[in-house]
Amino acid sequence: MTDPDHKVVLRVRGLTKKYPGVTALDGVDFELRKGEVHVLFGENGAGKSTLISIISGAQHPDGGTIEVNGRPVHLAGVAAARGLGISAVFQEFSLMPTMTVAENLVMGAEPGRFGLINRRRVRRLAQERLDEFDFHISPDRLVETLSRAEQQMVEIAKAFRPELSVLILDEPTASLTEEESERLFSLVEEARGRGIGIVYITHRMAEIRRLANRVTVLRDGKLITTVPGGTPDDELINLMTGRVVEDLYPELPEPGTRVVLAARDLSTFDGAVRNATFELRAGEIVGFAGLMGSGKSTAARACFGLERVDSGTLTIDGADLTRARPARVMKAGVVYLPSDRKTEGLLLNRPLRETVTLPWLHRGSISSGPVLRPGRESAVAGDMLRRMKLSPPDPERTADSYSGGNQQKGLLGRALLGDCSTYLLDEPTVGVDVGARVTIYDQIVELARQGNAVLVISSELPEILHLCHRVYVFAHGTITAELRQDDINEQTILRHMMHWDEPAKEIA
Amino acid sequence: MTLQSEVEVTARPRGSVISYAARIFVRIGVLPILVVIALITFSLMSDNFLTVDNIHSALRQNSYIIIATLGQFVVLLAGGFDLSIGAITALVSVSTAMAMSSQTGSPLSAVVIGIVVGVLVGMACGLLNGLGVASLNINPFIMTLATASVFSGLALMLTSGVPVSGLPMEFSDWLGYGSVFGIGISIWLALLAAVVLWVLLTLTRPGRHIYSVGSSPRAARLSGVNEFRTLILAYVTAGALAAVGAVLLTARLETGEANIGASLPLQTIAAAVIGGVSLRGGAGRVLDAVLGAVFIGIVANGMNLAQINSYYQMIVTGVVLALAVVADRLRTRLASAVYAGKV
Amino acid sequence: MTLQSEVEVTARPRGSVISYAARIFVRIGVLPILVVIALITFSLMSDNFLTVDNIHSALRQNSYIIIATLGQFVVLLAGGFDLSIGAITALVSVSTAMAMSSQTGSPLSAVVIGIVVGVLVGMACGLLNGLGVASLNINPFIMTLATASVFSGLALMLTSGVPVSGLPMEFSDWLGYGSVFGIGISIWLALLAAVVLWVLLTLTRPGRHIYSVGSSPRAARLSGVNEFRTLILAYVTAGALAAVGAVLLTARLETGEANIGASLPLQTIAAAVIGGVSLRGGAGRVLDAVLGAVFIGIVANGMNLAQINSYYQMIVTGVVLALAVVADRLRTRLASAVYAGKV
Amino acid sequence: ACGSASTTESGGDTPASAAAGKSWAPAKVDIWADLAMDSERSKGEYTPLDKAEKPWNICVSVPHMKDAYWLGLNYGVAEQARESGVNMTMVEAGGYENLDKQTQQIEDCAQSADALVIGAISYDGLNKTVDRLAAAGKPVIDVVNGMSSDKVTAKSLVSFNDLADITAKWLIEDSKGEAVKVAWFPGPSGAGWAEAGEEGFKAALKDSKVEVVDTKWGDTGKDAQSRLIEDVLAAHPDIDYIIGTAVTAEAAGPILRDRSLSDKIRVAGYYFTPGTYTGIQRGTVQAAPSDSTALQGRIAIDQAIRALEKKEFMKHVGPELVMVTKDTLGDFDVATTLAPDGWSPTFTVKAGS
Ligand SMILES: Nc1ncnc2c1ncn2[C@@H]1O[C@H](COP(=O)(O)OP(=O)(O)OP(=O)(O)O)[C@@H](O)[C@H]1O
Ligand SMILES: Nc1ncnc2c1ncn2[C@@H]1O[C@H](COP(=O)(O)OP(=O)(O)OP(=O)(O)O)[C@@H](O)[C@H]1O
Ligand SMILES: [Mg+2]
Ligand SMILES: [Mg+2]
Repeated sequence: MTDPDHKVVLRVRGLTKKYPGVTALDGVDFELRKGEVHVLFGENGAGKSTLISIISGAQHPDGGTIEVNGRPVHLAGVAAARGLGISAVFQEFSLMPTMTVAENLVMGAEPGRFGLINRRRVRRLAQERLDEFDFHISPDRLVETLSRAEQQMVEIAKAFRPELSVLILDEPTASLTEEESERLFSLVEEARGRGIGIVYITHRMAEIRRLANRVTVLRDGKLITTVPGGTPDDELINLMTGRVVEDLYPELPEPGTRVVLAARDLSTFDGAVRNATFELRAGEIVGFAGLMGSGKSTAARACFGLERVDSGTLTIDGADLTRARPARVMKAGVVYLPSDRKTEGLLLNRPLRETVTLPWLHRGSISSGPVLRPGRESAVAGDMLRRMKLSPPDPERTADSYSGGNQQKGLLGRALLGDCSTYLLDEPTVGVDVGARVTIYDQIVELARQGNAVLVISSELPEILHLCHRVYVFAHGTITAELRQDDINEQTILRHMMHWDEPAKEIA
Repeated sequence: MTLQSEVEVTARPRGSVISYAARIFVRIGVLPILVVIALITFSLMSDNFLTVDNIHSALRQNSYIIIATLGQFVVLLAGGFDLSIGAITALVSVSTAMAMSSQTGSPLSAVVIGIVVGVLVGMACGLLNGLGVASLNINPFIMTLATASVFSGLALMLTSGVPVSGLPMEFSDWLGYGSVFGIGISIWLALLAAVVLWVLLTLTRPGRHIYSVGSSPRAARLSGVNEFRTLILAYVTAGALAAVGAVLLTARLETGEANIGASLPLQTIAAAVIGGVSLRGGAGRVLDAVLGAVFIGIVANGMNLAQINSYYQMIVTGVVLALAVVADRLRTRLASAVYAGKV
Repeated sequence: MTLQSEVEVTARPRGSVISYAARIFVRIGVLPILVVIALITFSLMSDNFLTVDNIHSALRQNSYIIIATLGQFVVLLAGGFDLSIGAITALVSVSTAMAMSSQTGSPLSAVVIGIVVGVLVGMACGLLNGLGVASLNINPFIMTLATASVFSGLALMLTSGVPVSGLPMEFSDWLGYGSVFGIGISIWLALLAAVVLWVLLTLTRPGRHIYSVGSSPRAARLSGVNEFRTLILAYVTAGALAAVGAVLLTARLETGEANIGASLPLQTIAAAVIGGVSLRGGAGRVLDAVLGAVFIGIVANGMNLAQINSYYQMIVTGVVLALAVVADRLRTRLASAVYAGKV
Repeated sequence: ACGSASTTESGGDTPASAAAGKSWAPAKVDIWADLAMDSERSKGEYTPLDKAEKPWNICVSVPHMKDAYWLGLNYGVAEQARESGVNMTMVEAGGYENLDKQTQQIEDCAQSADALVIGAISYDGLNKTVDRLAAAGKPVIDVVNGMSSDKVTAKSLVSFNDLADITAKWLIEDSKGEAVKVAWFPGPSGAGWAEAGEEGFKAALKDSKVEVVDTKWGDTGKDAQSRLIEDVLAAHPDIDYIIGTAVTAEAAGPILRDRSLSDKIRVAGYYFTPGTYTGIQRGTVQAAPSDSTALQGRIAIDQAIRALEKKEFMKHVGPELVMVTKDTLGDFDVATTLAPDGWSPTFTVKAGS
């Protein structure tokens, strides 16, 4: 507070938080100035989310102090923090699934007098908020019908409240594509311009380059250092992991040619995918790119028997598996990694081991007949956890006690355990730190090298660009392009994503 | 983007009578249709069924159940359960009657005092439930099961199981059997309760908070909703509504009874669920809960009038309950077909 | 890493008797402690309580409740509810008795046939529940409430409300009152049921599937778990267990009764929840469910022996129920305190 | 008139005053030759022992204590225990659906009791329990509801069959042999006493001109009975009689008054409660037979003491049924049947207190 230009809005000292078996935060000091974007950087499980959940009043620390505008405060809950102008986008969303988008946007601060809600104003406010983000979604839709990315947008829109002094964003772009991210960045910059202090958590180096004024690095719950925003990537990664990371993306092997999975004119019942024709080949990595809601996930889910198929056919190794149940598709050697780990992946209240081994229980390595072999099971799960570098690598902890990125690593590791021949990976690296990504990309490429068919559905363009032999681009539920080799570049993909041949925006 | 509007475009050409019917069905839900089916079936089975008198009397009989269902509904919305709603009914009935019959003043004042005491007792019971759930964090199923045992015990202790009589005639004549514009007062009261509840739930901030806490307690908390206060509100409202129902029932029976309401907890939950209320909280409409209660009441009344053997009645009730839910599932399916433009 | 050991290091210096006790408490859970408290309290209140005879008879009385609780437990684990468990008990009791008393052959064959019929009926009831929940996708609360009504109706229809007597003496002498190594056969059976269930749930694939479906049905489906088959398994197991309990009860009563088991649904759920089973599915241990049932049984037995006024008994039961859950909350709190190194 | 608050209404005869002392003896009773209900019956009188030799422990088990009927029994057994100087404990199972609970309670109770008085939930369902008690040498007195076991030491009861029978006879007489229509509400289906009532009622009406147009089973909660009555009135607006449980008779009052049918439809219960008592006083109930519930309890306690002391006792007695109507109300001693005003249930009696 000596330097008026660097007025500190938020300062924490000696923050400590312990969970059973884990010290999530260990005496962390942190300060946030007015009008800066302060990035929190660290490996999965470093304690970033824990830190911001304490600052935003969602959790209580076991030790340490919090000051807002120089005054020590006790944050009894989110409402108290909000009263001080602190607002957060949480990594795990805070949306009410059975309520509309509009209601979610205003919840906790509904407009109206004497306890009565002015419903027209709620809708108008919500619409304004959505327009500000250029986000095309009806305020009357129920949140439970939104895709994860759409929910993320709603979550972001919700956090941008009018009277803000501290804005916290925990991996806000994890499920977003370039388009929406870009929009978010300009809003963040605008907010910074207005003197709002912003805590920003991300694993994407490009975003740090783009936004950060300062970067604070955490490791194992401890503060490592705070460095200026211009610090080179290598150095940041070195600070974070304690080692040097070379190339992020490995060399791709030669693609194979044998068709393993083929979809012809596939249309889903809800119309999210229409007349999609695509195929996956052994030894090849295929990418699905597309904007939010373009149907890229739905297409893969339809292959795995998770969506009602209206017309078209799906064959796997020549066998017709249109409308087969997931169990049947799995028997054919296909495995699917869902994009929404919370609702479709994890057995949250069970030990992570059970999530990991669930699809593979019938394997001889885990059971004999219907009888499980607990020792073997633990060993299999533990090996995987160590291979995927989960922290802590204890398969007996419940799944919900892992950090977001570690959960993702666990699920991905589970998919890789299967010895399958076809891998459908929907947003495989959401929330995974840079260091761990290298391992994951290596493993994906290794899968292809061994002759498996791999599908990578990703909102992250670099993944599509560097990891795929062939790319299908989705727009409005249809495939607008199939690109290979040299055609796979940013401009081409973006052009097909936007589907410039069609007046897309006008419908809204 | 905006697939929704796009869908409408594709869907419109298929318009036909069937698709029109399907849309209506999807819009209004399955209950009105079930109610109509029940009305037709039973009027075929018994001449006395579809008479103004009988329908009126069936509604009047069920008005206290409707009101109790509204109470259950609020708690279900908030993601809870109220298994004590029957015991609250008994305890309120007993305390209203005792308060009333101990008054020596004018009948009017006795009636007013009795009602006030009853509603206060109901709210106190609700408060206890709410405190257990919201501040001690006890699972609502267990908490209300526990308080149900306590409240029943209290009601029995207060009366030793002997009905409390000696209520002013006016109480029963007016609240139990009185009419305004030819319609029973208890029906008006049920209507009033439904309207007030609708206003609370859809137009006020605390009401929306009830939905949000039921939908996702965590998300509500992270949105700055005061979970504690909201849960207390829900349970106290339920207690108050149960109390109003209990007062009406007491007026009808002309005695305070510790021995009533045993079937209410499950019956009200069933009514609410048939009305499409989610047991997972956060979803449901007042009107549907009311219709659910009315439907169950009509089926019971109709079977009695059609002189169906009481063993069969049990079987039929079970089957109807299950079918009503299946019908609602069908509606959901149809709904997605309609939205997908397939109908 | 290995943060675990780090915690131990920070915690160890504070080691003391209290912290040691707290750790034990956290480890073994609240129920064993509650059971001990109950044992001590009641043995102070009545000389007859803490005798081998009484404890044995209390266990024997409650063995069918323990077995039914195990059934409820399986369904709860799978994310369901079984409100029909009492009606299944009644229907099985009636059909076992009818099958048995209609046999003219040797008592042994009559008994065997009766038991087989009873268990088959129980499984059929469970199958119906499972089909409704798994294939018609009816909410388990409503489905089993509906079938409860149906099964009760059937049981009454079969008997016209008159108990079925004329069972072979051997049936009752053996299953109802017989002993092996001085311990009642029904206790052995409860033990056997618990062990078999434990093996099923923790050591076999279908058992693991039950946990997974209860924890997250969508995640389970995505992992290739056959949700349909798993739910059917859970409900049929519950039906079979309820049937075993019903057979024991019938042997004890020496008649088939249509009028039993009404309090079982809520009682078994309460027992399971006290035992720490989650009503949201996917979490709970066999031993805890058994202890929950035993605890409730001991409290009832103790209050009877201590000659507590039955109205007070209702109140006490309610309070104990709530306290047991609160105690478990405390344990969770203490657990995090212990791990945070504060105790 | 037993509601704690009803004194304002019922005025005159408060039964409490008559309750004291041993004014009940000798009581007019029916005596059966043996335990069977259809054995030979004779009339007689019952006089209890003066004092027990020892403060025996007697346990009384009843289906529930949720209504005034069983409260009447409670009154009878408690008073008799006090007068005879024995210890009494009462347990209640909480309802007719809890047979299993009753067997548990009896077993718990039997550990300290010398003799048991059982108001059974089920006719057959307690036989095994009784066998075991008999084997342990503990006298078992069957009170009110009846059990089929031949091991019971003695019975103090009348049959609900008989109660329904004399109610039906009253009905035939009251209708003067004309063809009348009656709606009949026996009670909860499956409950032994209600099934017995059904049997007795239908049998007695067999050759009469009375037509039972509707039989409605249902729980004896007043709310449940009210609904049944209203539904029956909707289906059969032309009935002449409503006959059923005491609760039915109580519930009919306000409903008939509301529909101005009080003068057209006559009401009777087939057993007796404070509500029917007030109803008869007010004229909203025309008749209800008393089984002298309190006396049954008194006799049961006395039988238990006699059995324990190896004195002579009647194996099977029951108070003579009394049809109570407006005309006979004056002669009727309500203390034989109901607990007095303000009586609170007594779950334990200590000898000498
Ligand atoms: N509810 C919980 N129970 C137990 N442990 C927890 C819980 N929440 C977090 N942890 C632990 O605290 C540590 C820090 O987690 P946190 O979520 O803050 O990590 P993060 O830095 O946000 O990681 P990510 O990048 O993966 O989101 C992790 O080791 C995690 O396992
Ligand atoms: N239950 C539902 N009700 C209505 N619309 C739905 C539902 N589920 C999905 N959708 C819509 O279907 C469209 C396709 O979704 P999908 O998840 O396939 O898109 P995506 O390209 O993977 O986008 P994202 O980046 O959001 O994952 C989206 O617009 C989504 O909102
Ligand atoms: Mg995080
Ligand atoms: Mg997607």
